[in-house]
Amino acid sequence: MNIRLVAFGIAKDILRQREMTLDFSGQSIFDLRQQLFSSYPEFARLKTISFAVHDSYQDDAFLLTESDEVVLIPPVSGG
Amino acid sequence: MNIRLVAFGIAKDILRQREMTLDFSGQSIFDLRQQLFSSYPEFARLKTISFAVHDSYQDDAFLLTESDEVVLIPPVSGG
Amino acid sequence: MACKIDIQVVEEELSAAQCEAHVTDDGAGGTVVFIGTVRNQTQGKEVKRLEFEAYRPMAIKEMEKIAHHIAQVWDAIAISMHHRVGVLQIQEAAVIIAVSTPHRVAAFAACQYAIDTLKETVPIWKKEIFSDGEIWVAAHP
Amino acid sequence: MACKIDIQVVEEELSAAQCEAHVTDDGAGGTVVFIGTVRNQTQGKEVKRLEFEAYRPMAIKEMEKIAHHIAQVWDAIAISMHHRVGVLQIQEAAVIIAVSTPHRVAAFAACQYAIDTLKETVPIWKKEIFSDGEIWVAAHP
Repeated sequence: MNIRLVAFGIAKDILRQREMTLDFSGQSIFDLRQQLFSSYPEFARLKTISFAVHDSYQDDAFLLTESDEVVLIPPVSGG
Repeated sequence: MNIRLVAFGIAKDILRQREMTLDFSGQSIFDLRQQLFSSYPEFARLKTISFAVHDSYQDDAFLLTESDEVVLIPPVSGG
Repeated sequence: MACKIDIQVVEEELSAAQCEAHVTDDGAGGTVVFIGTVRNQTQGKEVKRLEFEAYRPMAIKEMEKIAHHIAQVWDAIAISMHHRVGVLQIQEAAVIIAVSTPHRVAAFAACQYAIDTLKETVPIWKKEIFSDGEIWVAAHP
Repeated sequence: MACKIDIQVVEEELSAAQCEAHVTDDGAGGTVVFIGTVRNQTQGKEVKRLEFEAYRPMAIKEMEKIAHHIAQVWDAIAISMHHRVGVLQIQEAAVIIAVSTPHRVAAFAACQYAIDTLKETVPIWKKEIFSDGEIWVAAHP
């Protein structure tokens, strides 16, 4: 299925773009994490990488559906 | 000996004046405390009463000398 | 009593006076304000300027969570949280948080909780720009 | 590094902006400001206005002691402590304390120490005026 990715901070630098459509072969956030780590090994070097759907943090068990928009949230550093 | 008293807050209300000369029959701050409590019983009803000489708090053992200026400091409540 | 909440994520220069005005209240005994400014150096290395970016809708949502928690736990009268995004020069304020409460001890605790939690949960990212490169703060272990 | 200290006991309206401007510094990462305002009631009883009086030379000396302690213990960059005296209306600020430090945790601790200690040691007295009388705060047990 296709999902939309939106990336901020260093995640945007790693993807080299703010938004992209990903041909996603898995089901959960866990699967997405694996796919991203495999396609973009730099993600594995980050302290953490979190994911948000519908403006809320979601854990690895969260199941994605076609055309979901997933926001990539590297370690925050506001303030 | 004569000493000068300067009073603030409720201490001024008790003495009914900001400054006065006291005919002091003792030697220490302790003696002054006793004399004031005896002449102005309202002082005994305060939570505390402290004394300052030369802009510093002094304890009961402090010895006064002629023409010292003693500041009466009832419980502070700034801020 | 309802807590007055004012959350902003803006590009413009922040104003402590504006945050303080929001939290002023007849019943307030203490107001604590935190102002986070851009330092001129990180571990001895000179910082030229900073860039902040936010995932705005979620940043506001997470800041609102913090405000509601404060309202409940510390009985706050009013809370103002402003975060700036875009390019910031040294000494400029990146974040201002003001909290007013009936008694002062609660205002200190609430304001400290707000900035500590903001730094952990709110999707905002800071990039430090040096003369010889730039770095996304806290991204790597 | 020398800490910039600004102590004032004045009759005029206080300005948080003035205190904040004093503590602004290139090396500051966090500034915490405490604003103590006049509440509209004490234990449910309506307060009309307040009057503060200070034993000025000693008040300044005791405030300086607090500032020096903060400079030493928390490595503060700058401290501003302003206390107002005279007649104050509800909502007006009686005291403003601003502290800037390289890292924020110290600024919270230092500012809280400053207001806690000021309330214990600085010879300033507050009289609350009600519609049916007045009282020197904290005078009696």
